[in-house]
Amino acid sequence: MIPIDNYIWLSTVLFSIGVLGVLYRRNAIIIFACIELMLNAVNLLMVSFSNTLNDSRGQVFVFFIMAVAAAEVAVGLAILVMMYRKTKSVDIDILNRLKG
Amino acid sequence: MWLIRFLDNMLTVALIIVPIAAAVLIMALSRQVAKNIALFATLAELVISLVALYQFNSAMGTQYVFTKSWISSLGIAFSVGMDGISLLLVLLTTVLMPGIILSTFNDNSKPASFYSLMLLMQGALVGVFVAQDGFLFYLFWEIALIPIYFICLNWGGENRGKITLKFFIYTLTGSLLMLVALIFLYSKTPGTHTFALSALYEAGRSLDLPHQTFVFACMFLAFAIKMPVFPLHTWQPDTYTVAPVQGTLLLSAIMLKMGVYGVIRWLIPMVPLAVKEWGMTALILSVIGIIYASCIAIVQKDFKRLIAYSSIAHVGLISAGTLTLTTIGLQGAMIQMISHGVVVFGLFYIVEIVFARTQTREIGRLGGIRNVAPALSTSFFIILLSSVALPFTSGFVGEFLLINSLVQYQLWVGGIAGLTIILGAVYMFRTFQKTMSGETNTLTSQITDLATHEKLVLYPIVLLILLLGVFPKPLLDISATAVNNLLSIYSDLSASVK
Amino acid sequence: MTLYLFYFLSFVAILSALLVVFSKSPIHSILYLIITFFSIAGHYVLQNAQFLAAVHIIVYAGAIMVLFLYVIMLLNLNKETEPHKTSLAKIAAVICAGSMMVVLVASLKGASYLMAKPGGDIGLVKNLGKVLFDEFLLPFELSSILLLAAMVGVVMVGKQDQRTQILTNTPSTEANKIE
Amino acid sequence: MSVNTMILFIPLLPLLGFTLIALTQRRITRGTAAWVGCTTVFVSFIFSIILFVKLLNGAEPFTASFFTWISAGNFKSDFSLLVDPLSSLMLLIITGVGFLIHVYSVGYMWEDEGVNRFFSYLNLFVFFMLMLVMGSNYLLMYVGWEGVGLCSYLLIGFWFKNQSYNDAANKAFIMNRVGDLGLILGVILIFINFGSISYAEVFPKVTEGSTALTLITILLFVGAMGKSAQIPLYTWLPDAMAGPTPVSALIHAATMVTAGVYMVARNNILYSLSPVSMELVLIIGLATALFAATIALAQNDIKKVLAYSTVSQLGLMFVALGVGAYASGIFHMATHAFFKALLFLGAGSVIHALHHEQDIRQMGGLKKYIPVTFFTFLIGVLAISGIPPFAGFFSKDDILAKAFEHNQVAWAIAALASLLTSFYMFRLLFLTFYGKTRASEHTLHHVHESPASMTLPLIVLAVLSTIGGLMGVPELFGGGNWIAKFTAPVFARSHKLLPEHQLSHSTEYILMGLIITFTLVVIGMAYRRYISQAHVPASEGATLSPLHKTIYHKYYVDEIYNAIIVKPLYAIGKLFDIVIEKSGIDRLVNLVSESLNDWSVLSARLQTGHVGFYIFIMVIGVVLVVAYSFFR
Amino acid sequence: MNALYVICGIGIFALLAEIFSLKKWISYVALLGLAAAAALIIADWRSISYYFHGMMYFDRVALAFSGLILVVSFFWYWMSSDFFKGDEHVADKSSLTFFVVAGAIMMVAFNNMAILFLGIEILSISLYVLAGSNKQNLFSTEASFKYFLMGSFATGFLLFGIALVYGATGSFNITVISNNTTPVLSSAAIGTQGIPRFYFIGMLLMMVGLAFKISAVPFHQWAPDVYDGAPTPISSFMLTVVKIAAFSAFIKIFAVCFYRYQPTLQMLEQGLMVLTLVVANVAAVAQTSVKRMLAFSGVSQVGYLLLAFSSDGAKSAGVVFYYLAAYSAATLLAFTVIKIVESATGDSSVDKFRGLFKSNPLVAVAMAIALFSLAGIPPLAGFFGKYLVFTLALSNGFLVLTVLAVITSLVGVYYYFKPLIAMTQGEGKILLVSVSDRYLLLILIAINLLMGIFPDIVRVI
Repeated sequence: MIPIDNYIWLSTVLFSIGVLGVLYRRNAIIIFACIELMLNAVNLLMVSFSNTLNDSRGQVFVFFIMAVAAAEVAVGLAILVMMYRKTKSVDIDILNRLKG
Repeated sequence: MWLIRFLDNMLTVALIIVPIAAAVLIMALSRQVAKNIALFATLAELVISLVALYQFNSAMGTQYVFTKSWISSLGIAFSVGMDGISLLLVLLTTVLMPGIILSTFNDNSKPASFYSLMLLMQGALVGVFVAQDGFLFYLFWEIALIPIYFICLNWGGENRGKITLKFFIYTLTGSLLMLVALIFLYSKTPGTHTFALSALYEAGRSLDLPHQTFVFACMFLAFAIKMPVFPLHTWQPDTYTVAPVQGTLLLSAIMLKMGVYGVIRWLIPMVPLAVKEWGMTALILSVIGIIYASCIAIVQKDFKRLIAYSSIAHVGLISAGTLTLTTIGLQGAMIQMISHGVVVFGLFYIVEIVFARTQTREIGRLGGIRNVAPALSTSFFIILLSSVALPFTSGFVGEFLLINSLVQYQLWVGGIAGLTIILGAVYMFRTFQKTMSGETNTLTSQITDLATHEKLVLYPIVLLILLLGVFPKPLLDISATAVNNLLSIYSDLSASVK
Repeated sequence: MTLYLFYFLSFVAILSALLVVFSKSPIHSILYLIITFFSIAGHYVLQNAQFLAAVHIIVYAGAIMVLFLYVIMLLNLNKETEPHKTSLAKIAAVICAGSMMVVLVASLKGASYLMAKPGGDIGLVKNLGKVLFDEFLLPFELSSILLLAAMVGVVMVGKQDQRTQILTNTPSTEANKIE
Repeated sequence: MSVNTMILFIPLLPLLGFTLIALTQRRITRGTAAWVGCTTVFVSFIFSIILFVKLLNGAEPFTASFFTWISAGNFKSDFSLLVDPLSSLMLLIITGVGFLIHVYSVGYMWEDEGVNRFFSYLNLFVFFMLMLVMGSNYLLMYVGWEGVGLCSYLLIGFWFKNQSYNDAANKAFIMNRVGDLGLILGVILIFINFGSISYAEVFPKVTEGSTALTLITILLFVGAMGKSAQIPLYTWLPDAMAGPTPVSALIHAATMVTAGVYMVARNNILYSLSPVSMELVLIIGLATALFAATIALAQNDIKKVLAYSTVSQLGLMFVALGVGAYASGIFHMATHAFFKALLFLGAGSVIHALHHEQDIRQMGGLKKYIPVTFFTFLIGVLAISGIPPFAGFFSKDDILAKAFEHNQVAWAIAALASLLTSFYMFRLLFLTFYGKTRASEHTLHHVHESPASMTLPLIVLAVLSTIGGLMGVPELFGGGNWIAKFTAPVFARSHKLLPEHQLSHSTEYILMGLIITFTLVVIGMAYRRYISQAHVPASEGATLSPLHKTIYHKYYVDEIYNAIIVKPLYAIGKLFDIVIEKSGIDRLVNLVSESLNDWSVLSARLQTGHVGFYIFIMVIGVVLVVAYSFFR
Repeated sequence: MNALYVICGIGIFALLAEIFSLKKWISYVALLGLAAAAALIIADWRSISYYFHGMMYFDRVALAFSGLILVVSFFWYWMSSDFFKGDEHVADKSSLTFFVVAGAIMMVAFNNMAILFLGIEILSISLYVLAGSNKQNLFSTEASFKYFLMGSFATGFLLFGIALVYGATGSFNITVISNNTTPVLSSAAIGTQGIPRFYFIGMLLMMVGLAFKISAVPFHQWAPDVYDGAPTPISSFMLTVVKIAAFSAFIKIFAVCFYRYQPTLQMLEQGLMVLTLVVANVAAVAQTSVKRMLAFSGVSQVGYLLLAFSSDGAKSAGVVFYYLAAYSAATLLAFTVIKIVESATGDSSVDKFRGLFKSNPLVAVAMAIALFSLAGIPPLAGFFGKYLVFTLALSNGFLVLTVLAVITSLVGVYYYFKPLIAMTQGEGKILLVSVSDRYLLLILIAINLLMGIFPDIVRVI
């Protein structure tokens, strides 16, 4: 049996890597991908808690997260495409007209 | 009989409602009738207040009480009533308001909203003076700020946006701190929290010194800004100068009395320990203000600014006298408030009359008006005499009592405050000389003497000044009981210390 | 044995996750992400969540990642010339994310008291279905609203309006201006 | 008519006169105004006489209360009037001399367009002066005190088109106000220490060692300094000559300026109990008497000479008060009222005749043109110089004798001052009426004697100046010193307190002889200089000896005051206005809003628009929030 | 609960309307539906109950907040009829709007983390799209993009928190969560008393996620940009409805679910509050666009709400409710005016308000009342909101914080008055105000006044 601590750490590390990616990159698509990575870290955590607690609700929750992730990605990519149409770029730092 | 008693109790409410109702009415009507309705409303208000005066029993405390629970969940009631102090200030308001409205009668440019705001202002001012509930007091205090702000903002002079904003924020700073203090007291009221005046008194008195000091600091700041007391006065000359004349009249003649009234009603009886502890500081600030403002007035070149500074000096004296916590000081403050209201009203109005005819307020450019407008200059002179506290004018009674109380407090404080007698004469007489005496010049030779509506405003003022100077006693009697009631806490306090 | 497997999968997951962040080409990033997903699916299996593992593969690797790739292809972004942050920003990013990780890890210790309860069939479709369609019926229904909203949104955003030709005229100059 | 009504009407009538004239001044003729003005004062005069006679017949002082004026807490001030011997005397002087001057003004001011206004002011002045002396408490006295100051202001600046007249008026008012402040503080201290401000209640309470008595009396005396033009507050009085001459006669010679004397006399008991103040009064009086007399020596304006002479004589009165000879002070005040009014009116007549020429260098030899004026003026000069048997001789001699009793040095200084007085008065007389005339042909052509309305008062006053001394003929000459006896009730307590010397008759004779001799010598000197040698004062701009120059410029006191008080006041005002107000407090207040704007720009800059940056901040926030779990 | 059905139903109706070409009817049905939903809430007032195995719980607080959301939505929909009118996406926009409202109600009435999460996501995803719905405008796109990017990033934290809490308590049901964890966590008690530390971390991460939603500093930076860039009606929607939902969710999580830890979290909340008050108010001063200024002001209001909440936890619900109601009323009024000005002049910079008092008195008065209310000047609604907050804070002894809030509200006056001053100066051109807008203005003015003069009518909880 794998101790739950291991999974907590693993998902924390994965989550942090996701955050790192969001901070590190300028490419909006990769940033989305990193956010997906963060969500997956959460999923992993949820599943491992679910397993440890022997409670299937955690896994059910993961379904919802997946649904949401899918919806989010769809909308997000649509927005991204819309933005790309206008700026011909997916660089997040290009859009900084709203400021001050 | 029953009806009369009911109406009696409703008097105070009527005093608040009538102008507000008229204000709403005016908004709905055309601009032509607006000023007439406004005048009518203020006159009606005057009649009501005179009825109140007539039926007032000066031996009793608060009368014409009307209390109705308003926001029960917060312990807020619509509770109003008048004791002598309130009545005097209400009278001041109701007497001066028709004059203010009248002063616009040659001017057809003011829309209905102007009169509406004026009347709202009157309602709020009366409300401040009659409120018997802490929250209600605060509410009216703030509401009074809004119309005057708009009056100044809409019809003011050059650079009005910035100056009025400064004025607004300045006063709001004070009043918000006051709100904090009031809420603080509210949270200390015994039992179910309430804003009732007596409960707040009780709560305030039961606090220990540090907490009382906090309350004192917050509230005094609010009142000091309103009055204004040195060094919180810098909004005032600018605002007075930039405001339209009616705004200046409202501000100087009535509104700054709110500050003094606040000190008398909401500070002195509320936190006696702190007043004893810190009153000295506040008093000395006020006295500094007297000298300071007088000195500045001496070198002012702008007629209106000069009067504004003189007003600071006078109010400094009032505030200092109030803080001596003596009957004489408080009585002096009361009568001086009335007198100052009337006098400063007259002075500012004369400034406006001169300004309207010459388009300048620069003292150096005027002169010789006595030659062409004797009624104007004579009125000015008599009002000026009251301003410099010549006996048998209203200014003397108050100033004498105030200086008296200050001398009782500390001889040297009284002496310094007394310098106002000299300095006041210096700048006022200099002003009279520069503007009224001498030969006429191109600017002033065309001045016409007072028009009818101006006479209707100024002559009663002059009459009032003389009347109050010779027969001040009825007025002093009105507030005597109330003042003694307020100060009784201090005699109790010193008794308990012994 | 499972522990070793765990370590292996973890290693793969972390490595490929790092590669997602650091690889130059977007395509590579996405592909590394798919590897990460697979290794996570492996973890699911280790955790007795077999059905979820399958769904995970289908949804993430099968749908979402394809969508990503599709967009990359569509926008023709498969270049390695994408602008990078200044190295200062990068260092700051690493420090920031690193400190977050440290703080989180440091504060998350102490979970080991959670003793695994006997069982192990919770990951089966049957058990999941019972929970999902009983206790979680409302969220399940509401997630349809979510998907509906997403659908409407995507259609609305994605649709090229007739009128949209365009106040902010030629996009390329616009982009230059923004630069 | 009851006594109370009469008492009320004495001040009320002039007030009514004022109100009547002031309200209708544009509509009534000058004749009506003059008539109203004179009548009201005259009726008051009649009433005053009636009351005086009653008092003379041994009636108790009358007190008439009308209503409570001010009451606040334990402070109470009634509107109540008092007629006792002291005020009764004052009433006679005020209404009597006042009436004469009213009559005189009819002639003097007839041509002036503001004559109605003039009469209204005069009536108002009489009202306030009456309030001053009749008030039965300090506050009413203060009312009159301030009121006469106001009227003085109005009348000095009567010709308001001339700004230098207005300056003089302002100066008079403000300088008076300095004194008034002292007075009011004194009054307040009296209230604080004795619990009342009514004479009747205060005086009995005053005892040896009453607290703050010295302070009170000094403060009161400060008031007197202002009103009675004593050093250091005397400089307004010469300037006050800007007003029409009747005003100078009434206000600045006969009545108002003696208010200080009246006040000190009224409060004699307070002063008697505080030796320090007495000394102060004496010293100030002496200094003023001598100082003003020296200045008068070199003045060339006929009214200025008289003004300084007034200051000097007032100093002499204070000398009397300072040595405790209150009755003598009052006596001199009365005689002074007669002869100084006479002199001023005479001067007015001269000025009138010469079409408002006031410079004695432009006069001379006028006695043949205006004989009545000359003759009455001569009487005035003789009276003021203390030539027996004119009024001034008795009163002045009384004071000198009392001063000698007290302190020989004081006597010497006072005597010197009075000798100087003789000199400059005769100088004035000689330069004006004797010798060759220096006026222009044109002026001379029009010179004429004044109308009867002017000469009549002159004659009456001349008579009074001649015989006025009889009311105080000392025992020495077999007189009963009636005035001292009449006022004795007022000063009774003081007399008991003060050490009673009695000069031997021989000493008194010697002193008297000495003074008379010296006076004659001085007159001789004046005669030699101005008649025999026909010396004429140097014209404007001529070089003068340093001493002469200093005196001519009045010791530069005005300039000194200007430099140490007026200019600094304005400088302080400017300092406050510019440095503290605008660049201090207001700047600070504005700085709050300005710095708010700066901060705002700064924090708005944090809103960079870069979403990467936002996330960055967010992550930092997360780190901090999570780190909080370690420190909670 | 019925209200939720109605709202979802209308959302779907709007979609179907496009297919069956009933577009004209959408707005009427929408207004009717919102009114009906509000009525249903009132009808449910006395029946407090759980729904669907404790997934939703409509207690008084939830009912009141849902009612508020519906009423505000009603007026909002009225106000933004122009936004929907004549647009080819009218059906999409309407349905998305209703999905937002549905999500908001879920956030208000949830009793399970799943509902909370789904509610947030339904709301957010719809808003991402709505924020970008003005496709011609690059600002709108930028707003949408920023909102989406940061929103989904924040969701990650929220979920991480939920996962940790789940791990510690074994449940998503907040009733269970709040009951399960008997011992109060102390700093030393890591794991030893049955409560692992990561439970606390979970709470903190949830707070991060929700702080993002309510836009508390330092998680606020999306807010001004998004409010500014999004189409004006959507901005006002986000400032009112979304804020109400987010804050009531915040209250529910931290005052109901984690109520035992409120004292330990208090400091943190106060830290957020201080930052929010200072940063947002100060930053607002420099704004020249009224819309953006109100965006910052919207952020700053969160500070006052946090002050109330951190002072007294669950008991603050009544105050928060009043505050949000007052704030929404004022904001709607202000945005109605902004919309009118914007449609006439193109943008909402302060200059565009010049001379409004002369040219359009009604509009100007409305704006003045809105600004006064926002600034907290009596007797308007906003004043009572602040008043109640201060009272609550003071009665719990937070003197210094109250004074700070007072000072920042003064800063508020400073910037709120800029448009006010502009309105009184110069000459403005006469704007066209439609009849419906006119009535809306009058009604909103009345509401602002009434709420101020008789605050008791709104103080239902």
